[in-house]
Amino acid sequence: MDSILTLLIFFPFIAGMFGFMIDQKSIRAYGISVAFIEFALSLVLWFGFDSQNPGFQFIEQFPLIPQYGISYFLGVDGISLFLVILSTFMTLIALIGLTIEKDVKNLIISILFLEMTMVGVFVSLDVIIFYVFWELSLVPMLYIIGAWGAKLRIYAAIKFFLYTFAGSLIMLVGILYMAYLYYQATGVWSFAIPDWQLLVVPFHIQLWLFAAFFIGFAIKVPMFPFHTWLPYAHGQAPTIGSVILAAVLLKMGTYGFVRFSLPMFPDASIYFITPIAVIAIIMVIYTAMIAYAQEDMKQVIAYSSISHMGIIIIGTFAMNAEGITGSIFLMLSHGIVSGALFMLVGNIYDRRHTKLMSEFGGLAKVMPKYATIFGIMLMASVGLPLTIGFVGEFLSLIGFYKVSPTMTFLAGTGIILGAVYMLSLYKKSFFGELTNEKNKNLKDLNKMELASLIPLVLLVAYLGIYPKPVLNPIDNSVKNMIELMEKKSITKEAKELIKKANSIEEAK
Amino acid sequence: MLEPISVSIASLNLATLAPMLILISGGLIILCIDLIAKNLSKQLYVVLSILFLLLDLGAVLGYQGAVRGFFDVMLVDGISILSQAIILFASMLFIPLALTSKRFHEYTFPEYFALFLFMISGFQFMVSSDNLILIFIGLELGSLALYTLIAMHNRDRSFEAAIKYFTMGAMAAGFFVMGALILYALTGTVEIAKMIPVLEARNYDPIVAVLAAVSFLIAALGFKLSQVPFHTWTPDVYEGSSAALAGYMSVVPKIAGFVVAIRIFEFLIHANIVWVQYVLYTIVVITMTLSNIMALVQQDVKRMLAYSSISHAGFVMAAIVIGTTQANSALFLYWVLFLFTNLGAFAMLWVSRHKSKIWHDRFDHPYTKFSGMISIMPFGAVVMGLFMMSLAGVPPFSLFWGKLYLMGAAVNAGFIWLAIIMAINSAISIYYYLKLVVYMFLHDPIENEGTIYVKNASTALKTIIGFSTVVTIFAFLLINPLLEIITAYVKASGF
Amino acid sequence: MITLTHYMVLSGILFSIGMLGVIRRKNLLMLFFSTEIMLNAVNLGFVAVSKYIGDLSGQMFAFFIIAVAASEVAVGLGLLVLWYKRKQTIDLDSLQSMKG
Amino acid sequence: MFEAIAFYLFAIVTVAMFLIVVFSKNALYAMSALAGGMIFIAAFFFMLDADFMGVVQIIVYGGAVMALYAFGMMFFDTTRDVKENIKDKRIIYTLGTLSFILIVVIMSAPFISDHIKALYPSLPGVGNPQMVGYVLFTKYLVPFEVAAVMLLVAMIAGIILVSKKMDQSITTMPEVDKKIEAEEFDIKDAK
Amino acid sequence: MEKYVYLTLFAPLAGSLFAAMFGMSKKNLITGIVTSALLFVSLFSSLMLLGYVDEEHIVKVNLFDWISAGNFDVSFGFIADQVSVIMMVTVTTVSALVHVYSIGYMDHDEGFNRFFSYLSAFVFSMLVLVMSDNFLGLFIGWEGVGLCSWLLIGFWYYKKDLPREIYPAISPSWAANEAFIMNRIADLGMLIGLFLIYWNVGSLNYDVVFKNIPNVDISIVVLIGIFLFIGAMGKSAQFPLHTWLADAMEGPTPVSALIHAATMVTAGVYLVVRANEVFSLIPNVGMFIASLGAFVAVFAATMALVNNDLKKIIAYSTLSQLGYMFVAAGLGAYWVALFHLMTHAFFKSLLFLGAGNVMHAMNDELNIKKMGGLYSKMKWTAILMIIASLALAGIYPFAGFFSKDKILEVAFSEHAYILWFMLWIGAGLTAFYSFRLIMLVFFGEERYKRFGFHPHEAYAFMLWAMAPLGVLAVISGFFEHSFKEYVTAILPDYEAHIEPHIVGYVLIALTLTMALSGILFAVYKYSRGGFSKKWEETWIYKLLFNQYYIPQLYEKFITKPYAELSKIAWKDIDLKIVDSTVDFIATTLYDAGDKSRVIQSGNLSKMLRWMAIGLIVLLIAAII
Repeated sequence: MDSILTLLIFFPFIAGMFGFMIDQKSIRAYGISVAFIEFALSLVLWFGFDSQNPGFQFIEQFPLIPQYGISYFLGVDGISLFLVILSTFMTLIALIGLTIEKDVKNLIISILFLEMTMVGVFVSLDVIIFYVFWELSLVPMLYIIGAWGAKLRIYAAIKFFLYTFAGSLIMLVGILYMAYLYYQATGVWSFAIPDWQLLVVPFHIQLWLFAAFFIGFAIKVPMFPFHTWLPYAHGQAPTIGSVILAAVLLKMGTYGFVRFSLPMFPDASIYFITPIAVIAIIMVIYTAMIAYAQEDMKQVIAYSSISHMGIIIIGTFAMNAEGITGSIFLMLSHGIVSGALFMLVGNIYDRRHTKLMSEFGGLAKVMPKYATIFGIMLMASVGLPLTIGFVGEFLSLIGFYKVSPTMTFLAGTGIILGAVYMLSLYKKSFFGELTNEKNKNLKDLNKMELASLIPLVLLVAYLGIYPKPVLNPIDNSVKNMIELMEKKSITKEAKELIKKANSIEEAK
Repeated sequence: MLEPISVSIASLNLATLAPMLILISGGLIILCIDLIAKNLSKQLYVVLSILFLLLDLGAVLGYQGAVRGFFDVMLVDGISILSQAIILFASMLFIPLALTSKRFHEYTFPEYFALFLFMISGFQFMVSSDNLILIFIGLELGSLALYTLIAMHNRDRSFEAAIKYFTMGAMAAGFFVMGALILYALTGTVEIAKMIPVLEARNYDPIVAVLAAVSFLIAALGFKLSQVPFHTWTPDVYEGSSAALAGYMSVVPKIAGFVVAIRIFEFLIHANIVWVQYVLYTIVVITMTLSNIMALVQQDVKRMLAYSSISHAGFVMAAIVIGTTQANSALFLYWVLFLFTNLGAFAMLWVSRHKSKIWHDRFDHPYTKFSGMISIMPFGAVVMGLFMMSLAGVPPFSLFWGKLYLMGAAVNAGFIWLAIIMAINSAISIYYYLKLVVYMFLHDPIENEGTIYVKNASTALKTIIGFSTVVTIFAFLLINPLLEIITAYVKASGF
Repeated sequence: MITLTHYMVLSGILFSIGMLGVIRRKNLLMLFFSTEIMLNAVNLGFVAVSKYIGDLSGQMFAFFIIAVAASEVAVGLGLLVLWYKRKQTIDLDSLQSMKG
Repeated sequence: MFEAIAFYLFAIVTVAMFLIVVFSKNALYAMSALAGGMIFIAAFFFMLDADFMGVVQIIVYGGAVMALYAFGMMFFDTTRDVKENIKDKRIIYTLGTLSFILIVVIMSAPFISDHIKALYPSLPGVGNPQMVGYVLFTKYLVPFEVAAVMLLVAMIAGIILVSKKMDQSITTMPEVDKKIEAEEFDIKDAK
Repeated sequence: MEKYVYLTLFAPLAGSLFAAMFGMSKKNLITGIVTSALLFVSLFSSLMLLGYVDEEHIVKVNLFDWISAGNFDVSFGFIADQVSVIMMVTVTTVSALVHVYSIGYMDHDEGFNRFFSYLSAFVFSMLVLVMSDNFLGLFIGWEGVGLCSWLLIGFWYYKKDLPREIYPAISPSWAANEAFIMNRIADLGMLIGLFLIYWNVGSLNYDVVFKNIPNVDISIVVLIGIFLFIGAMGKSAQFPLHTWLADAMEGPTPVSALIHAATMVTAGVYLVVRANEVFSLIPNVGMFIASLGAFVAVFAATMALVNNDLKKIIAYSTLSQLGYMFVAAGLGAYWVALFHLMTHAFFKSLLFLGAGNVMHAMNDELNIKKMGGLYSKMKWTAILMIIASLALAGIYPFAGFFSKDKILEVAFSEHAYILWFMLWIGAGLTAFYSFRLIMLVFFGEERYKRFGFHPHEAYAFMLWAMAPLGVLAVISGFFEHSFKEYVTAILPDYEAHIEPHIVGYVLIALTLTMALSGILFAVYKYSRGGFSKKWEETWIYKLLFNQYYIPQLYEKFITKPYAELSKIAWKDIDLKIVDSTVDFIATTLYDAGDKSRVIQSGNLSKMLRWMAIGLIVLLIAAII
């Protein structure tokens, strides 16, 4: 058990290496088995996790470059635990739903590599190790988008890579400076996140560092106006690429905010609440509008992802347990829901080789199961209560309401606009008369597709109704983090805001 | 009247000369063998060269004791040992690249190997002295041999490359000696260490002359280190010479140049002559950026790598601007890592080299050549991709650690903006590395014959590439021991 | 009274003449002449400094510069001959096959 | 007084010679002027009590180097006027003038100061060649040897570059490849 | 008693899931029967609860924790107190009957199973809405009914968008989306209300909230009231969010009966009643609610006057009646509102079911101008509809009389004479359009023959399913007193004080007269062939017929601009500005690379020149 995190990270990698020995025919079964074992491992992690303990667990640490304070340092807390499980789960699901035939071996091996990097990002407690996985995750994704994508795939892949890479390099400078500050303060080199979280950084430096980290994370999230790579990436990527991109890779950015920006630079985070909230609101409204204007189903969902990420950002910067817990939960739910939606679009694309809504209409008639599942996911996406989407969205908004009612209201329009574009998508594709001849003989979902989607449906319902087992550990860790933030914040405004954000106004 | 000369052998510290002597005698032995028996196989010479290099390396690494030797002309301090080790390592990796499966003109000359050994000894002299005379001679020895080696590839383009390199080298030599002259006029000595007290005593007055001397030296060394605007030879020369030699050139002469640059500029920077820092800062920034954006538009991989190596040189030059111990350590760390990756990348090109140009009427290695390599030759594509990623600084491959440490050094010394510019440049640079990756992985193959990429391969070449690959991947294990050694040496030599 | 400055200025003048030649000449052979001028100018400077401060290092430097110049001539002419054999010209503008 | 006259005279002549080198259209003139200029520089050396250097300058430069150039010139057949297509004259002369002014300004800086002390002073009563020999074979023995190697390298380089072997590239000669392949084949057969 | 709570709540859910299992297979009668049976179970249990619940016996159950994060903690808690029991009974009664009715109505529909699944799911959601013991639970139900309403309005999703008289194009799926989105707009308001409550009270449980709300700053309470009411406006289709209700008539008629008449649309009223502790603190907001209600009461009634669509007329009438309820609730007479809610549920669903019968008979034709004289063919339907219309018009002794009259009294006693007057006018209009409909459908010339219809009476069991509603429409008014006693246990007691007594009687008389004259006018006019064609040319007719042009306005000023703006945002801003900026940076770099190739001209002379330039620049820098 002690080395379970290492196992979690490197099992898919090693399995991927062995994958080269397996022939094209059986590689899919192999991939699914590996992903399943990995998922089982992550469940073992969950069962071994003490949800009452808000700190890091399953810690593994040994020095890698002691000269410079870099060590191999892993651990999970409530915040990262479920993101790890999400990664392994979505990989498994995506592999089950995989329908690509061309060069499938390379694809599956890339996916397994990607899984390594995703898990790695979430369990690293050393910033450099984090950064390594963070960057490394781009490579398999580049390959996946570029090799199996649509017409503009190369442009999309390069754009994705360059954009995120550029952002994270700026972040690297921030990381190095933070390490230097730590060294100055303590005389010891360290890149360990828990160490850094204890360091009190002077306010004006916080601002700069926050900005440096912000660029890295904002591009990954992606926040307006750094979001334009995403529609291309999603639009061109194969289904499995979109699923993993939306479900997990985007979460790295928001995870970064929670893991780095908030606890390390509490004052700066608070100082920047307003601009960031404004950006988030723009993300919510603006991309929701763009989503409405789309002609391609996948693009709708791609833009909707950005819109939802806006809510996550809002929740993260609520500075209270409600908002942050909510935003982390929303990361999970968005992962599942958008992943499912992308898979659904993939299913129809496999049948018709087009994603244009104008090509469809009345699909509910010929593909009732498909329409049902799509409908469920749609409702989860617009945040209907008792689906997974509601819990996080509600908590995020309620959390941020304490910070700014007006901005919460504006961000809340997302629930309206979300309904607008999603319903119009649904209407255009599933409702109406079945006019297109090509659609008249479409087959409904087959067993493999159902096998990949039904678990998601069940999760959507289960976690929507009973989110407690997930919320609880998250909440514990978040509360712990907020306490830390309050303790180490230096400006008066920040201290007050954290205090205020976390207290119910006493009824007079 | 003159005293009779009486010097004790012990005081000469002959050991300081031993490494170079080994190589010079090695070169002579090769020449002699050729005189005795003609038409011996190149394998013999390759192996002999490796043996001499090994001996040399042993001598270098085994060196202990007094730092100076031979009337204080020789200076074997930490950075000298480090750089010699890098030079020798690179040479040992390079020379087996002669063992191609195809026949190339230059390797039919035993003199090629002799010249090669002489050249290395030249670079070794260059780094193990602080006497401008010896530095100059070492530099010229190395350069003259190098010009010849380039020309021996025996193609029109290699002649053109050699002539260009030579001509500019001659001008740079003029600059170097002019700089030396001014320094000599100012201080009355040609030894860097002895200049310092004189200059300090004069309070660096007349500053114009000091700065002018530095300008000449920057121009001369900038030529060697291919800093903008003295870099113009680099792409042409790399293009004209064989891929193997180009890879070698991107590593070895530059590390020698860096050592000289450290010796010359560092004391000025430490003496708070901010002008030097500013000027170098500017040059570094321009070099990184300009070469990066020019690399973007290249059509040929080798030429792209040439620009990339200019950019890397600019990157490393930043270490000299920063001037802290950490920065200087980072310089060597970076260069060690760069050595393996870059040589690996050039070796990959070398492996895929055809005798005639079948892809493009000018280039041997246009991007299109690598289209769809992943489906034809997956392993090769992965390895090449790995080198590209490493050069771009994608973690955890080798150069990332170099960049990390160097940028860390910049940040720690307060050069935040420099670090940011370095970061942005890394971001720009990823594009052209990625371009090759994109061609290899994402484009459809033009031909289906896998062997086209390994036309020139042999076990030796594959071994070298394999070795580079392993080092590139597992660099993170190497960093700490390397850093310990490098920092110790750099500290010991007072930089 | 002729001072060091006189010699240095002369050396400088000669050096800049050499440099002008280098950037002006298109004939490679004559370009090489110009590099010789640069080196000679420096030689003059070294010897002058050596005289005025009474130190021999300068003369030594000049001596080695001459050696270097001689070697360079050998290599340079070798390259030039090679080029001439191929192209029947030693005009610098013939060296333009690589650019960009 | 004499010194001054000699200096200015030689200076003017040298500059004139070198200007001819730079501007002459005829390679022969240029070379002759170069040789002349070098001789005058040797004259400066003598004036500066560097007898050894003066001799070396005349022998090596005026003799060896010029001879090499002369041979080269015969090879290239440059007795005719050289046609040079000089574009951007304005840039060139601007650069030339600028560098001239700059270098002269810099060179007129006061170099000499009290802080300089000669490390290898020329002792009174010892002749310059003697002194040079003394320094050369103690302090500068290593550079001297390296210079020897360098000359060796230059020699090898010169020999190789102009040798017949360079006239054709073995790299691009298929017949050589075939021959080698055939030989290898024979060896295999023999086995 | 808890088991009854569970039974009431989960029996419909079980039915829904059961039907869902057959959702994609062919029509199976068993789904209809099972779901109906389960609803009767639910009805039975709620009746048990009705008998059980009194001041001492309020049933509370707590299922399990739902969301807890930070200080926020909400669980699935359900409460059966007087108010919710009344609602439960109303809901289960109507829905049980509608279920039975639907077995007949949906007889030939291929989505039979699916329909019952949705319908039962709706009942479940509605029950969650009324039974929850906290605001978030209410919100679950709130959204749940919205979802089911979406599913049911869009039940015939495969119909394509058809140009209708008024809209550019409309279809069930369009209407469904409109309903959902309109409701979402209101839901946002509601959410904000919840946030306000949470951050000022610290909980969303009714107990805690109502206990602490008097301590909260009054300005905050005003905000809470406003935002909660915004939520209510959406669900109850109050102006300006009313357009969806008429369009929702695209759904199957039983759905209209259940959702868009009896239950869901009254949720807004229920919310105001439920949160009476909040609203009674802020009479100003109450006044606003009442005014809006009165406005809608008349506004909707006027639109009903001229409409020719059978169902839309009833829909507008529903709207109008909701307005009445809000008047009562806004003026603090919560029990009156609830009472009208209940009686309205009975007669309005009856009216709709009757309309359903007519539609069946007329092959889904809705235009009442194409009907007439159906009485002879469908006597029972006609009788039931007339009963319902009388109740709607508020004629003694039908249910509507008691509840509606009470509302007018309330308005008068609160000295809101303008409101009273509006409501009084509204009563007349109601009576008129109700009987206009009756006259045009059942009496007069048999115009349907011209259009080739062959009307027939509905299945007997459908009529039997309607019968209890008919009975209730007649008699439920007489329970006024016991009803009042029952609910005022927890709702504030309200007694209209109109002094002297005689004025009260005069008012009743006035109202009755108004209603009767409306009826009589309608009967008189339409027995003689109705209004002349000229009337249809007048601007007022056009205004009313076009629903005050509000849908067009929405289309023109909201929907279209939004679509345009979205296109602009995408094509012009995102692609041309944001994305292009990124690409511009990239291409600039690339072009810079291309331009700087000049440096690398390959000409040795130029290369040397560059070196010289470099040196000169350095030297200049040195001198400076």
